[in-house]
Amino acid sequence: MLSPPIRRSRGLPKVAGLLGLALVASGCTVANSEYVTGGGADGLRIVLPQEPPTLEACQSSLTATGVVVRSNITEPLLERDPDSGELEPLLATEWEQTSPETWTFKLREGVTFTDGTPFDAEAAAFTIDRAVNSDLACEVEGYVFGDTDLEVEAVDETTLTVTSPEPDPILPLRLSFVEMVSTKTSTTEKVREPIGTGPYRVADWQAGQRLSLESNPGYWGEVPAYKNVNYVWRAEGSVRAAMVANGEADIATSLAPEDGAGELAVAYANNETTALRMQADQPPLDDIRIRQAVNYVIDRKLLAETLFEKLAQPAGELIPDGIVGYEPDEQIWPYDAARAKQLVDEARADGVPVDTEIRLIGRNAQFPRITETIEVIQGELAKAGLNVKIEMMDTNAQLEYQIRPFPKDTGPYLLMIMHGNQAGDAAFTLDQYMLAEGYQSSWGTAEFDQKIRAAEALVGQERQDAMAALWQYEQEEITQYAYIAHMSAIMAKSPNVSYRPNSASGDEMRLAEMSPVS
Amino acid sequence: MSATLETPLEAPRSQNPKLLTLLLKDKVATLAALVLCFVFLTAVFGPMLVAEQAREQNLLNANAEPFTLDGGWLNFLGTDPLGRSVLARLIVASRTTLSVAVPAVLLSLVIGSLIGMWAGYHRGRRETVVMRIADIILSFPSLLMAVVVLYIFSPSSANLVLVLAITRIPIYLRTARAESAELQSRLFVDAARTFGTKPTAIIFRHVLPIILPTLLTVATLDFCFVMLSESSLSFLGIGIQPPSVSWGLMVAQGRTYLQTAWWLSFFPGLAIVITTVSATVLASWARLATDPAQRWRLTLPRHKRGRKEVK
Amino acid sequence: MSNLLEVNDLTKTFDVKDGKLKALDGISLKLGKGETLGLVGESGCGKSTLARTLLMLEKPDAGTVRFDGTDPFALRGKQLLAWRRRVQMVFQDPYGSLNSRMTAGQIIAEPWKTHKHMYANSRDRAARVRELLHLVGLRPSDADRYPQEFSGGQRQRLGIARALALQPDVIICDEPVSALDLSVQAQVLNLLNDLQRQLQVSYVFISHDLSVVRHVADRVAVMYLGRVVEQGPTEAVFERPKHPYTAALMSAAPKLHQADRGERILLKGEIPSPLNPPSGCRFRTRCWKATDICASAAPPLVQDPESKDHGAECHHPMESPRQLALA
Amino acid sequence: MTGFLRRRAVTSLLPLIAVLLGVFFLARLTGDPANLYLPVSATPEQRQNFIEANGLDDSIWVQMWDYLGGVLTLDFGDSLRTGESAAAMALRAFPATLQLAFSTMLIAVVGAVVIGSWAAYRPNSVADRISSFLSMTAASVPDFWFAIVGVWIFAVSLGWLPTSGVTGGMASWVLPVATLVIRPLGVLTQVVRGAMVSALSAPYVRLARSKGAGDLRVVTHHALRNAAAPALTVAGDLMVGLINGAVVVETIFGWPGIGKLMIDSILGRDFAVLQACVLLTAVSIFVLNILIDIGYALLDARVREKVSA
Repeated sequence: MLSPPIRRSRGLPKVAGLLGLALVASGCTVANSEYVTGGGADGLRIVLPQEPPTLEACQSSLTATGVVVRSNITEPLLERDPDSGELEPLLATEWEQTSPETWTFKLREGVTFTDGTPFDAEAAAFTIDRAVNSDLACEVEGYVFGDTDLEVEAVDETTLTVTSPEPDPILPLRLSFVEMVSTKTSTTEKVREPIGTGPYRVADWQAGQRLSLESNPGYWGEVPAYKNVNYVWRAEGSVRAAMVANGEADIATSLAPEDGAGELAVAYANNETTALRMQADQPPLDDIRIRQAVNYVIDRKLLAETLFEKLAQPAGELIPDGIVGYEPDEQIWPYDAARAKQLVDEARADGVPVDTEIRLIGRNAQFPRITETIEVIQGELAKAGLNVKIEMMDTNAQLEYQIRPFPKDTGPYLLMIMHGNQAGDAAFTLDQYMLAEGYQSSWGTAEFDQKIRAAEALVGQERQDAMAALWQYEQEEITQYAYIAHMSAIMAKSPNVSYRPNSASGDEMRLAEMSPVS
Repeated sequence: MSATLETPLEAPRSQNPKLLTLLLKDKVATLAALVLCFVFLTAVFGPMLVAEQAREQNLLNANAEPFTLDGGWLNFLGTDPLGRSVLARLIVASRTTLSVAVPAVLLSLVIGSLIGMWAGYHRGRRETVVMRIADIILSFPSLLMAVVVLYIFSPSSANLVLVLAITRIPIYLRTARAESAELQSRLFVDAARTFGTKPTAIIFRHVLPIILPTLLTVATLDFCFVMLSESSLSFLGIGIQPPSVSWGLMVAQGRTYLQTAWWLSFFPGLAIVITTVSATVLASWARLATDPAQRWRLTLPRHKRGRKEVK
Repeated sequence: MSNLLEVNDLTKTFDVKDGKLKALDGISLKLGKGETLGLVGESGCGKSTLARTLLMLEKPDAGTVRFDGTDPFALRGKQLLAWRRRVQMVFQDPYGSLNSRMTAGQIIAEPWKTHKHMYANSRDRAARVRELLHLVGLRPSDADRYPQEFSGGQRQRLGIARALALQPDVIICDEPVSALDLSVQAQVLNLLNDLQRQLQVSYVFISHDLSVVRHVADRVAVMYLGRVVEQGPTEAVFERPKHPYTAALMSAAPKLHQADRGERILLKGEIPSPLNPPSGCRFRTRCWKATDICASAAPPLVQDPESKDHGAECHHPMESPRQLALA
Repeated sequence: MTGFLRRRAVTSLLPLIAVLLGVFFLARLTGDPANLYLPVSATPEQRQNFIEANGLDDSIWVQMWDYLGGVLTLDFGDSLRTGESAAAMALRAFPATLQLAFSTMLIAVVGAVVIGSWAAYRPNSVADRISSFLSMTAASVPDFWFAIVGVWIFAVSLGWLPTSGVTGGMASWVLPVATLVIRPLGVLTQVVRGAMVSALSAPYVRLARSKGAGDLRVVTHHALRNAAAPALTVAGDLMVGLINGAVVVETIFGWPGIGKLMIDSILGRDFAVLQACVLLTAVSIFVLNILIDIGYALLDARVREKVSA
């Protein structure tokens, strides 16, 4: 559906000839065989876009790290089912809220880390302390807990209590991000290879080349189907796709529609939502009419159908289906270029400096066709009468604009963001992106903050309804964002592997769910 | 003693018409010159005609196949993922491409050659210092320089020119220095010294004209290199920024579509190839044509040219 | 005849990889107006260095140069430029000394680009170029041609025309005909002689070819390993060489008349390295008359009794032409 | 020779320090890496801790002195990204790049000499024109284009080669080397051809021919040596480019070389690793330049011998 394998073109024979010449010159032709990303019959080969910088478990909120570590090398106390959204027991067998601030966890017995140390309440307390309360500045702390410190206590070998300063209805969900590590792990610095309880352990890491995992012989649960797993990394999407097509890898992640995976491509909704964040404190973006105009010029339907090849859904909120707080009847901003122009003209008539240059900032390779998307938006904004300049940045540069403290004297800018709520609850999104002082929010109102806080304190259906109602309010009263689309991801999968990707696969690819097709 | 014969002496002035006739005798070089003229004219006037069409998006007609007139003649070379005319974009891109490549090459050519000639002519410590500076620039990762310059200043064409020019200066510096060091020991340079000619004047009168053809050959090769570097910067996301468009950017952006829409990167790539091949052909012709000792070769039919010299 | 050029005790040493090379070791010469000084010696004896020093292409370590009473090395700016105009050079290699990218006219006119005052406008210059071409025996229409379109002799004429462009008082000719065919050599030498008569210009004429020197020079200086070992009026030196080295050179030179040929003196060995010249008399290692004293003391200047302007530095000067024949 | 080497080593020291300092300052102009390495929630205190822990709070001059002091004791600092020693990372990546660069250059030089001489031997023959046109074309096509097309043709469609990686034995070298070799081969072929054409018409070669030296002998013994000097210059410059990172090819083929490491550390604001990489490549480029100069001297001596003989 995505693309035919290869189309012979007029340009190709010439190139083929040249390359052939070079080939003959170097005197090697080798029959297609096992070129080894590893493995053999009971091995699985996965190609990622980048090498994990580290496998430190408390950094597994980093996509590149988490996709390898989470639930493969290490495991949390409990995990969220990406389909149902329910929390399911893992290293904890049961849990309950024993007081408004305190949750008590019953831990699984007979589990040991791969270094032989037993997993018990002591170890769980150690891990949570290390990840959340220490000075390590772990990613998981920032992403999941903010600046909240937790009080952890090992009551007995299998009982653990965790107390938060304020009542926290979703504390177990938060704790599902803390991957348990052995008590022998350093508390003063991050480690490169974690010792966990998962179905796999690190066998061999040849930095720059490949990472091999082997199954954990002492694993407490079901033995996974593949004994060995090899990860390699290639930055170029078409090469990743080619590796699966060529039988050098079994699974390739983060592909674009045009990468040429052909029939091997599997698309799946991945929890990510794209949006433009408007720096609403900077003129002319401080005028709501301009922010509305930005919203009017984005033809979300057309983008989803053409540029995103029907793999994305137009969005009216920052979280997708399946997350607590999702509003199923999304209000999609209609495309109305004339209205946008009219709004800009009105603002100009009122003395708003609409001719100020507005920067449209994107991050290179953040999602497939981001440059094209940004070019479309720039073109439409220009037609509406705004002066918009595209700036594509590398990650570090773009993060300076995305995360507080924002750089000073930037002038007005529109920032392309992509948010993936890995946690399953809108609270994470709201705290970061909606609160007036949120780490990734440029602006808000006290009233909106109050509504957010109130919704977050609720539980159950009330929580869902209160949160879902916030999105329309944001669109109408705040208009900090122009939501664009709920995205999908594409992976290429060899027909020899049985695996069904889910919305969490991009962040947590469970090897135990994969098996050979027999 | 005072013979006054009326013979025209303005030899250099009478050379230009001669060059043109020489050029017309060489079909390949003429073709190359025509192609270059065409490219330059396109770069100058093309954008006036099709700037609007190059911007015009039509997502419903994205990645349309080339070689059909169904979408109008502008879509004859297909459309890009935003449904813009590849042909119109090629035309608009020619200006950006040349306005980056030509100044970058000229800047590095002028600066590198001047310093190189100066160092080679004077030799000694000046030469050593200059060569070590060339080493510094050469061993400095141009990519880092690009990232830094484009980070601190915005990635505009001017800054791109700056980065590319700086990284290419050592090439001319080394070439010019080597040749100039050799030339400064020649007898006709000594002769000029005996007239009391100043070093600068000698460099411009005797050194420059002789090494200019070599430098120009290097420059045409570099012209190609600069376009490719610009493309590589785009590959890494720090080149020309859309909605501006250059051939290099088109190739880089189109590469991901090589299997589904080969025309996106093929045509701009072809434009780069044709332009640089033409420049190279013309440069090697000019090298012969401006060298009085070699010019006679151009008056021979092409297939005989080489034979004569090896017999 | 007053001396236009006087050189006293000129010394020039080069730093080379393996030590110090004494290219000039106490050279003293003089040249009168309208006179030709022949400078003879084997290659590597320092002739060219001397020429380059006289043209201020090299700076001497010690010794003085007096040109018309002034030291050119002390000159700066305009005065230096004015001096440059008065001393010109004709090079050995008529190929390398002409820039092959310039036409004959441009080459001849080149000096005026530096000495701008000499001709006010391009028409005057063009006229003067034609004159000069005519003067050296080329056609005015040759101005548009490139050096490689000329024969070797014609090129050397171009070189001479260029040297004449500044109307110099002295032209230093560094082996001006050695690269030419014999028949052409004579033409060029005659041209030089004619020009000297017409223009009263002085020549320093460097050559390893004695017959050529005899043909053009009024006085001759013989160089060996950076030092003038014998000098005097041409006839005196050729008739009665005092230094065994001069005698050996003479015997090696081809003679025009069969009868003039004496026995050839074959010098033994190579020229010693100038890096490490022999002590005492520098010629002693190859001299058949050498005795112990030659190794210990520098040879004295011996005057020719028949010509007081003719002398040689030798412990055992040649007595007479007869002795030459006997040796 | 040893004197020359010593002098070059000494005169190269200052430029190396200049390169090091240049990278040091330039890298720090690309922004504070805190955002990349700290969680979004990082408090001002955590930011301060991070900055202090990495010595980024000192004045840039103090940082510079610390760094230079470290370099003198061969301590290049640790990577922000991986926590490993920066020097170890750079040294691990460098051989991969060197192997790639040397094999590329070897093929390019041999190929260019053969094709260039052959073309120059009969200038403007059909063979000459074809090889000239191909070499010009080859020199002007972007390498990533060749790489991606090559992967699809030779790995996917034909199945002859692995797409990428270094673990496939000899076969995995073919595509990266073939991609890299195209431009140097094209450029060098043109240089060799040009130099050979003029060398073959030089007087002493004509002399050798007139003395009855065989064609092959003339080419190999006389002309080629003379043509070697310009080829050496260009090959040196191309080699510098290869050592300084075949970034694009390394990125596409997942080749764990210094170019990839450099771009990753630039994008990751991993200053210590970047500095180690640059110093390593700079040193090798300086060594390369010295080798080239020695090559010139040798060539020069031989050419002179030939001419005078």
